[in-house]
Amino acid sequence: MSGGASTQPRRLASGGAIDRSQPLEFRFDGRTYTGYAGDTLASALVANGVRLLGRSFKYHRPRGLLCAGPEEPNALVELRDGARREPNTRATVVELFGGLEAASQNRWPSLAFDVLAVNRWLGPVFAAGFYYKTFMWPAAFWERLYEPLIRRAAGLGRIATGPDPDGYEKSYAFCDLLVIGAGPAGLAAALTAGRAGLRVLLIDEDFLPGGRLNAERQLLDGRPAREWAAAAVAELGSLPSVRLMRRTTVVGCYDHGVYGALERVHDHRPAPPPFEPRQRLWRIACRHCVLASGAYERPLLFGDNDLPGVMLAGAVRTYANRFAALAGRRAVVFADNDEGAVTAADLVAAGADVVALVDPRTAPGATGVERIAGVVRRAIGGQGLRGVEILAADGSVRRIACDLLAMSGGWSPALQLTAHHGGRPRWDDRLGTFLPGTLPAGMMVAGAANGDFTTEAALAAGVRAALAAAAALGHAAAPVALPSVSPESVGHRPLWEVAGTRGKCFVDFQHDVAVTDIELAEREGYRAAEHMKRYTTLGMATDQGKTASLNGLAVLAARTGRSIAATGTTTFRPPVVPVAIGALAGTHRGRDFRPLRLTAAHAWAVEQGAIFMETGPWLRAQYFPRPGEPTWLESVTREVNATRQAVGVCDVSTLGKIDLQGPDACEFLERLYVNGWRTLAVGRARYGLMLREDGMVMDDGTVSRLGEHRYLITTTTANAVAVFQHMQWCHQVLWPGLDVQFVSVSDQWAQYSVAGPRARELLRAVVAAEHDLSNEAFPYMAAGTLRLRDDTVARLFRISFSGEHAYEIAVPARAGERVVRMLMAAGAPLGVTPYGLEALGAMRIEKGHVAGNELSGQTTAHDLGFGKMLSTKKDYIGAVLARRAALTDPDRPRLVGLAPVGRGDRFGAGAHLVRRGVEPVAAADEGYVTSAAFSPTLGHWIGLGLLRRGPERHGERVVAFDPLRGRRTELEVRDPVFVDPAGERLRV
Amino acid sequence: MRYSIFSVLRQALAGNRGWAPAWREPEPKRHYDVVIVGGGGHGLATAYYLARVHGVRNVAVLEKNYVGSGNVGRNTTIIRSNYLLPGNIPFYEWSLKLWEGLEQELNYNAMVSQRGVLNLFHTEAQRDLFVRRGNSMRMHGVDAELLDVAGVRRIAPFLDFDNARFPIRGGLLQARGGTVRHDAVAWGYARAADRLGVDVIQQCEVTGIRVEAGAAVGLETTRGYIGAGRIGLACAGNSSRVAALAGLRLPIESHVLQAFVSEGLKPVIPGVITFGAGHFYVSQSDKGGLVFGGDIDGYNSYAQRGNLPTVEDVCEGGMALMPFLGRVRLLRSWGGIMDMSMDGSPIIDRTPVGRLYLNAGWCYGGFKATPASGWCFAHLLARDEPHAVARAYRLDRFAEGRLVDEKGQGPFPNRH
Amino acid sequence: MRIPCPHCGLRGHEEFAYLGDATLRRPDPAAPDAERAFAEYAYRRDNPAGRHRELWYHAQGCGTWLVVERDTLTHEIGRVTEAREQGGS
Amino acid sequence: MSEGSNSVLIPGRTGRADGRAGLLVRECQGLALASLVARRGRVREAAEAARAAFGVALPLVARAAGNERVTFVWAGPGQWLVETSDARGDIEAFLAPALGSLAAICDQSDSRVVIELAGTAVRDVLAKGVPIDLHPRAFGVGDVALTAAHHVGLHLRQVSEEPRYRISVVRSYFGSFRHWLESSAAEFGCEVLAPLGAG
Ligand SMILES: Cc1cc2nc3c(=O)[nH]c(=O)nc-3n(C[C@H](O)[C@H](O)[C@H](O)COP(=O)(O)OP(=O)(O)OC[C@H]3O[C@@H](n4cnc5c(N)ncnc54)[C@H](O)[C@@H]3O)c2cc1C
Ligand SMILES: NC(=O)c1ccc[n+]([C@@H]2O[C@H](COP(=O)([O-])OP(=O)(O)OC[C@H]3O[C@@H](n4cnc5c(N)ncnc54)[C@H](O)[C@@H]3O)[C@@H](O)[C@H]2O)c1
Ligand SMILES: Cc1cc2nc3c(=O)[nH]c(=O)nc-3n(C[C@H](O)[C@H](O)[C@H](O)COP(=O)(O)O)c2cc1C
Ligand SMILES: [Zn+2]
Repeated sequence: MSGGASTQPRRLASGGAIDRSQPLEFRFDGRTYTGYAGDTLASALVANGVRLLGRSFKYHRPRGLLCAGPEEPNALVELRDGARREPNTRATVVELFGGLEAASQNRWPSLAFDVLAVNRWLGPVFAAGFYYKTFMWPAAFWERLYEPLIRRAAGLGRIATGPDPDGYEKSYAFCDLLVIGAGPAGLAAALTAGRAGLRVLLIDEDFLPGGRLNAERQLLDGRPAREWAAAAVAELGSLPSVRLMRRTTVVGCYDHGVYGALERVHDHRPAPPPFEPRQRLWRIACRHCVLASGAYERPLLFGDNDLPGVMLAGAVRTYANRFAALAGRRAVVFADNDEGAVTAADLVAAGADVVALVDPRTAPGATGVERIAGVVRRAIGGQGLRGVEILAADGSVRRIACDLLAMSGGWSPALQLTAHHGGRPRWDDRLGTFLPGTLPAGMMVAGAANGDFTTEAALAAGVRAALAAAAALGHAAAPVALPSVSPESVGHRPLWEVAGTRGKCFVDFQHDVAVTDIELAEREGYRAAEHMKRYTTLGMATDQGKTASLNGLAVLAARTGRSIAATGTTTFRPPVVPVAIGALAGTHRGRDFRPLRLTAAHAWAVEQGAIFMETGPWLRAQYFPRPGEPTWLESVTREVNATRQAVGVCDVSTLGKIDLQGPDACEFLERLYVNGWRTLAVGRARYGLMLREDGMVMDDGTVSRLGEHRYLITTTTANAVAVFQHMQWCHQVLWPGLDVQFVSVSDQWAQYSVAGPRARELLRAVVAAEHDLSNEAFPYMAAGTLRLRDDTVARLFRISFSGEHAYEIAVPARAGERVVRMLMAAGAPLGVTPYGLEALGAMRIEKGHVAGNELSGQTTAHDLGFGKMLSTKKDYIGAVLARRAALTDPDRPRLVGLAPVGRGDRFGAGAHLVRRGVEPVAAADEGYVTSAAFSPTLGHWIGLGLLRRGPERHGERVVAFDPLRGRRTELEVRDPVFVDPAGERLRV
Repeated sequence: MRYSIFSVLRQALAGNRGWAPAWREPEPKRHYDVVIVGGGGHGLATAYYLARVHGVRNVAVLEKNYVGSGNVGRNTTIIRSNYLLPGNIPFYEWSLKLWEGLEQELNYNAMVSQRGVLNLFHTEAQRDLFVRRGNSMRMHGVDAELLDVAGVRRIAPFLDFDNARFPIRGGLLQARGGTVRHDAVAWGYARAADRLGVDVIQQCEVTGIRVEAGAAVGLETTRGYIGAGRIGLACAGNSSRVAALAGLRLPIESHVLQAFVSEGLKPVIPGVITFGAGHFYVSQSDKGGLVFGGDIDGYNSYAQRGNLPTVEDVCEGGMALMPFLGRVRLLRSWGGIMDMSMDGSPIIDRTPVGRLYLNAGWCYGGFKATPASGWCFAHLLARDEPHAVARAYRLDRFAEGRLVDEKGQGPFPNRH
Repeated sequence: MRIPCPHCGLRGHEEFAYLGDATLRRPDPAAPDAERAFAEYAYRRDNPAGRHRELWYHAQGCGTWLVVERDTLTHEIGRVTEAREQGGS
Repeated sequence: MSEGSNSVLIPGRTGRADGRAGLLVRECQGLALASLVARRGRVREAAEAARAAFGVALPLVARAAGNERVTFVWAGPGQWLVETSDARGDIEAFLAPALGSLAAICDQSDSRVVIELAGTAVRDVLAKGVPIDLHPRAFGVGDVALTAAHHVGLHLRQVSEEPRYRISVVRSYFGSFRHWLESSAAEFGCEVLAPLGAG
């Protein structure tokens, strides 16, 4: 039943926060191992005695575990497989589950034998920035040879092969106090605030809250620290206003108390259960925040300090105490601080043979292991540590065989979140590290993250911070009674570098940045901390230099002669740990990327076999193919012909519609539009044109006067939202004195264009009998309210985009589908046809109406032939700037109609216009085709275009030059109105 | 020392001890013929071309922070000349030509990598616009290709063709577009300019512009007063602040744009791809990180950092376009402050203050412009007349209405 | 960012649309130098590094145009008022 | 959205099938809606006029106020969405006598879909898209918010303590909103109940 010592040779017989009753099988590089629930992948590998876990980025050096937490630079694996493959996953944060599959990466053919390991012998060539100095000759070789080679060698893991099968989602959370980190400081803060009734959100990235309390053999109130943590967690669970989130990392601190956090909801399972996401992104808005994120331990810098088997002391303790896994049997401890003794004692307690405790400080204490005043000068081994070379203070050199070196260079607060607003960490000489500097508003820092390196101080700081937050929120709160803590000793004198090392001395393990690289950067003038980072890439790997940055800065400072304080840190940026892009996208992917707007009659259009197209958020029917129509052209031709010869129905519900009321409504229109409104009578509609203040055309549409002080404005589909916002701006910002009220009614009304010579007949059949639709009673540009035969209230507008005798009929949206069916049924004897956007587009081009392609934001009213509409009797938005000479220059490209000289020729929008017989180069460019369509009415292609001095050139022939489509077509320039220029059809 | 494979090998054998600083750290002189404010790509390139092309060597570049600390060191490295308007194409094409010979010219490998820029379109209206643009490019002698869906699939089979909210209908490809290693551009120009005698002065912030009788004569700086025959401002993102020192008010707002890089990955993405229906574009660096970005955050800011909704918006675009990105992790995000000009196009011109010249308003597109911007600004500073390919970038175009508005968005900087 | 809408309370800035400088006043179209004044109005900006009065529209909320005092260096927000209280152009 | 019925939600269970559904959804049918926008400077008069005519004053902050006849839901400064099942087919005419001179009235009965949400997981479901703090300390019965979820604008209010929320969503976006709602509720189970007020 149990995995047993034979399969987990390095598992301790007892202890640890693992569940020995739940053995879990997993695979690494194809081999099967066993671990326990409560393990991480890393701890399970430690327990199984696996030391070699990966290869470094540049030199492909063998690497093992350095850490036990998220700061791990070495042990990156590809987790899972196929579409679920996650490259660059830190083994230290993967919670073990049965069936887990992991593989090492960036090696070929195998982890143990990696061909590119030859790079290590080329080390001096591959020094920092070498690629900036070479690969330049011959020039053509860069893209063909050098770069592909570099790209092949670079990169770490391999991306997944197919769309991510798992789901992600996002959620919002709100609280009075956000506590980040559930170590002693965070737990104390949460208890204090929670008991006071504050809404507390306590977040920890680990699956087991407690922070270092889980990793140390400390006693709190005489009990193992882990038990105190468990009790605190249990109490927090009972407080109604407290919420504890595990497996969640706060990754970014944004403005005004907004924090981003990533919850790994089901990463500890092979796959998420049905209906549940793999991960969830939390967007947290809090009033105060206590950052209690702890600290990262620093490696020491000596030769070949990257060998598998060289580990951080704190990690060694974590593996031993929390996971009951022994990282080595014969250990040397090397530390410049008092944690060395703690580590040695823990290792002894775990049954390891601790052969030496090396400490450059001269004050040896009694720990039962040999203490050497001195330094480890070099680690020795091939694919793993076999021994160390020690330089004692007395100058003697010793080699000691060992399979584990536990090192500690002191601790650096995990202060990233304090710096996301640009606050610079400040150097603390006493602690020999950077501490949080100017904090984001509302944030406090407690515990090791603030340099409180003892549990006692961390607990007290947590309480203090929570009390301060409560006070700021006006809540009464009492300090919680804190446990007594067994003696702690945190003496430290930073060593920074071991002098006289041999072998490569790594600072940034993952990016293979060694002390020599920093020296080179300094030598070449890349002396600013940021230059050094960029030139050497120190701190730019997936771990973002959590263990490397300060060591690098110390080395740089030593070489430049500046202090570390003056050298300063590089900039901290979100996220604190890398975050899956899927989580940041949440459910916004695939068809759910953005919401969809559907018109009321969508289901009807689907039934009619419509082909739909995206127009902004809408789906609109493009055309309605019928059997026997091989391409869209046949369908569209049929739709146009049927409309022009009988009657067609088109869903135009997507137009923006704005109900405008109030005593000053007319005045408001006067100021919004270029043309005048004072003469518009009740029951009439008029075309209107709006400019932006810079004089360019913004939008067009119709305005119908429904009552004395009531108008209905329509906008183009594309600009509906923008025009409404513009009107709000005009009203609230420019002219708050106007007594006008307007609301969007775009969704209230479904609207259908009924167009064609038989349109009136069709309407007659659906409109209640009492309404007179004769030309006299309801002429062109009339607008009115009426009832349909089934009593539906409707609005009827006699307006036309197609150029036909046409109406737009608007009915309440819920009646839309019913009414369109009614129209189709009533129109059947008349030959009614539904038509889509394509036919609509063809007809509007035939009629010379401008639309989206012409309203490009780059055109003026003059350009589009609307010059005469510009009122000179009033002020309106855009009036003044539209008058600028450059905007009214007759030499500008202006609207024309275009027809191919060879009637069978085709041309398309986007073709440029040049004179006949001239070379089609930029200097000859005179404009372009804005829109083109096959005209079923004329039987050939037609288009609209903007042509320099166009209106003066009717009758001239030009060439539409379209090299992208490989076309060159001779066109005749003409009036833009192809069909019914006199507008007779409109008025019958 | 000249950089080459031989010097690299020679130095490797000598323990890399013989390398010299890439540029000097001179003390500022009392007076220069030309002082450039801003040690970004444009400022350094300007100094270099002043020295190299115009023989003006008594030049200083003043940088308030370290060289390359501005946008040149934080952009998404895309170069291209696929513009729409005749005011833009010749300029950006000239830039691309200069990129194509840059490494040999500077003796610095900036990794100019022409792996193509593909702009996807999703509607017919977008296609029409791209066709108009591509044809315009071709008429300027610039390469452009219209791809149908199959053509896009050939280049980027991993895009979402089958389940997209906004299906891909094709793309405009500029094969000569690509990426360049951002930092190397700043460093390469700094080193090359330095070798021609230009003083690159870091940690030197300009705090005042001394104007006498309507003309600028020198600069107050954190390292003392520096006299100048002519002054060129090239302080992207901060142009308004620096120009205000001479009493100028510019047609510019400062906005933040974020960029993102993923963890290092084995190569997957061939060139640059932009999503036409969301705010997302991406390329993969030689180091393996996916470098991507999207829209600006959209409000005035000098804070060099962005906010979470934009991060989400960009990643949503990424996932919509490339659903295999789900498990790729975002490693780092950062922001840069850009001069968003009122028509989305730059300014290279004289100013109303004598002997004070302006290079500004690059929005999110000035990296690709670096060589040509330096070339044209140097020309203007040396000859006091605009260079032919930068003719459209005049300061008075706004008042006159000769705007260079590629997107037709009007004077709303956050919409460009 | 979270913007305190006087009507809706603290809301994420993504609910708002931004329109920049709130101190601009639409010039008199009848003034003799109207074209120059309008060009200034449309195109030139103080663009300060520090305190900025700016217009935000609560598009996804109450539909109010707000004048927000915000520091462009720190993003710190001060007073928020309704634009209509400024009394117009 | 089948012909003949205007039901936009089809009763039944989606998502997780075991146990009680965490989210209960029902459409509110038979309501007439109108937007009411006070004329310039007439907000208080309009509020009083509403009290005189309907027995409920117009709420001047983000709240809803109503009785059996009519509910006024704040919809921005000087604006309300009026909900009633008493309008006899013409809500503009229903409101005009009391308010016509003080406010612009505009029928919106078809512009939105109104639904009610309840169930043990309702807050967790809404938190996945609604950026509003719905904790009882922050948002209670009668409180109103105008906001957006998943890029779809919505008008939300709490109608009872359990809690129950009423949400109106622009009709053309409702399909997307429903899809978002159902997938957000899937982990808890989502039960669409028979519409309220149908008939
Ligand atoms: C996130 C992001 C992505 C981008 N992506 C692209 C892209 O893909 N392609 C593209 O073409 N463009 C891109 N850009 C735009 C491009 O980076 C910039 O337009 C361009 O770099 C600006 O020119 P520069 O290099 O001279 O600017 P900078 O590098 O910003 O140089 C200006 C310098 O002036 C200095 N300065 C400012 N004030 C003073 C003072 N008072 N005294 C002294 N010095 C001062 C600054 O410190 C700075 O170093 C992007 C920009 C950003 C922010
Ligand atoms: N002897 C020393 O020099 C020394 C140095 C440092 C720490 N310590 C010990 O460490 C402890 C410090 O207590 P503490 O509470 O400050 O820290 P801690 O390390 O005990 O706890 C920090 C917790 O924060 C979590 N965390 C970190 N970043 C996070 C993020 N972004 N999002 C979510 N969770 C995050 C971690 O998972 C961890 O559980 C004490 O027990 C102290 O003795 C000792
Ligand atoms: C093209 C490009 C690629 C980058 N790649 C990385 C990277 O691999 N790792 C990393 O940590 N940062 C990377 N960065 C980001 C920089 O570390 C840094 O954030 C950016 O230059 C902005 O500077 P700042 O964060 O110091 O303000 C990259 C930046 C750019 C422009
Ligand atoms: Zn609001």
